[in-house]
Amino acid sequence: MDSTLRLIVSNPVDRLARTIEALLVVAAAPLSVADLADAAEDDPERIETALGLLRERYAEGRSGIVLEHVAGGYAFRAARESADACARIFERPVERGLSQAALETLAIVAYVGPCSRPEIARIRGVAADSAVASLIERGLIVEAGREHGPGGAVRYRTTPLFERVFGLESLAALPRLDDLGEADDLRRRLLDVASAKAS
Amino acid sequence: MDSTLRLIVSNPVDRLARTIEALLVVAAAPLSVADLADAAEDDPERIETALGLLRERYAEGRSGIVLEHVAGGYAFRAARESADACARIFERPVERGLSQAALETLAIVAYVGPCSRPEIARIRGVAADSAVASLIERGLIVEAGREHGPGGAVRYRTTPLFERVFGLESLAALPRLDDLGEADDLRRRLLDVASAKAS
Amino acid sequence: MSTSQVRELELDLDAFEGPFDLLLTLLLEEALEPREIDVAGIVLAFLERLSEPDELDLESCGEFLVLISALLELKARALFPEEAAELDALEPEEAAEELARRLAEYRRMKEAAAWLLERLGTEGNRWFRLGPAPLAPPAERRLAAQDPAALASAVRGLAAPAPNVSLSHMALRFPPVSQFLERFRRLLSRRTRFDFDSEVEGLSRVEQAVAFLALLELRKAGEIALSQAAPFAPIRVSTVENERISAWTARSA
Repeated sequence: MDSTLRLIVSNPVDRLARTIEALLVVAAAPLSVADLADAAEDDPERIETALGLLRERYAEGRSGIVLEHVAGGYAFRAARESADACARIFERPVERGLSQAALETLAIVAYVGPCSRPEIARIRGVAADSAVASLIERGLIVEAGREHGPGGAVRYRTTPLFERVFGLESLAALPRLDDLGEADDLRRRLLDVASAKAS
Repeated sequence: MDSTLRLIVSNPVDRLARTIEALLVVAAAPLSVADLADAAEDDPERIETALGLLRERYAEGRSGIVLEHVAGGYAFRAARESADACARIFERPVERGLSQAALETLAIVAYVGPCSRPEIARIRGVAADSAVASLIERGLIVEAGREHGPGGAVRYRTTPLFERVFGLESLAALPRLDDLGEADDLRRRLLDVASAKAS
Repeated sequence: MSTSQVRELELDLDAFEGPFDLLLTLLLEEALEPREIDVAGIVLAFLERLSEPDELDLESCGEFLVLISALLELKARALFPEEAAELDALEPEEAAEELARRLAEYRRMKEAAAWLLERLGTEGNRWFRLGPAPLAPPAERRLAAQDPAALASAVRGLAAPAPNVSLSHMALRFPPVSQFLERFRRLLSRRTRFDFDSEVEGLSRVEQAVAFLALLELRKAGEIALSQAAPFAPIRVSTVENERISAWTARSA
């Protein structure tokens, strides 16, 4: 270990890696390569190199601190092997007790993109007010402008915390809906019926 | 480093050290030896031994993450050599704009005059708690007495910082809304529109 | 699946077990309360049937949609008896398309919700801190210079009346039942009996369904008698005094 540390001291990339460690250990949320480059006043390529080094050092099974690529950035978290110890003294305020209604609402906001309460209610067939309120309170969704510009219904989008809780690198990492089941086939068949009736 | 890792795997104290690393990276407040012992289900003496190991590993000059013993217990902090980088990430002048929620709330307080949370929520049609909290935190609004005297809802008004950020000499320099009327008229009008939308 | 297969669709509900057409007959005879019928259960049974590898039959799907919407309306009326149904003119094609689209979209979202729940299970052992570290430097938020015009436009937005959003897609629309009530009463003031099937011939399926509901209403009020020679034979409608309820042959399975 000592020989590695001497190497770190003498090598500028390792100095940069230390700066990144420092930034990540105090940050409130995942930091993107651009955030890190701005803060460290270094260029993004060198940041990537240093991150590569850190991902090896802070890997599952090697360290209690794990570096992960999540929510469009990098963040430290606890190793999975320590989950039980964490569960003994910490709370899970965000994901505990999410109702079916809240999960469906969250799925709609995540997949449909910014969308309003009436839109959510239309898809679910029931009012979404309390589900929306609980998701806002948990920090999983936030307001994102209004439909049809000013005066329209408030729209909501998912937050980086949503991606973090669900372990997604970005929203693009959500599975395609037609991979989730036969829903698409059913949809096509129902639409066939509908269009045949319409013609 | 490899020889150290092999040692960690084979040595239970190092396994305990990994658990402590994990706990400290998740903690939002310093953890005492007793907290750590509870979480790791291990005895305080062994916790102390593992902490000794970690203090060496996470020492100033050796790592960007530094283990600090403070009044409440142990916590990770950023290394001093990274103070400038951390300062840059924490005081971000990069905030270019306000969220729709914050902007609307701020506009109501600026144009209508001292105004309470329930009133803002009625006008906007959605809860205003987080928008108000974020504007207070940014120093753009402050408390300004209570509605109907003591016991009423807290009212808020804009601050001199608000005027500076928006480049206004005073509130009188806000763009005129002649067609919508002044403070009290405007307040009534906004509430009317909001209740029409809600019905 | 043929049209008759829709009628023979085997149901296993809390309140009823047997083929779909028996259920309809029992409802018609008022031997069953509409409110006791689990409509979603029927839809599920149909969807299961639909997923069987038979050739898809558009006619039977259409038949099913009409029957199920009539049943839903019946149930809604039973649940909210005093709610006047002020419904606009009917666009059945639009309604069917919208219903299909919404059913499909909702099902996709349910799948997505199930995936999210599963993901919570597998990612639940990833613990991370919410917010900055305990010994992090205090955050100082600074805001760039802002344009006051943004404030004015925000207030204008709030002062603008809501745009008129078309809600026509929000509900499947039916002609009012009262329209058929009046029509049948007029008819029976001139004639003592008529044949329901020939009376509603040429109307759309949903209109036929609503006409059928009107028939049920009149029967419930004791204004008319209904008879039918065999299941799905033409329904004969007559004024009570002129007809003995003769051969009401409910199909017993």
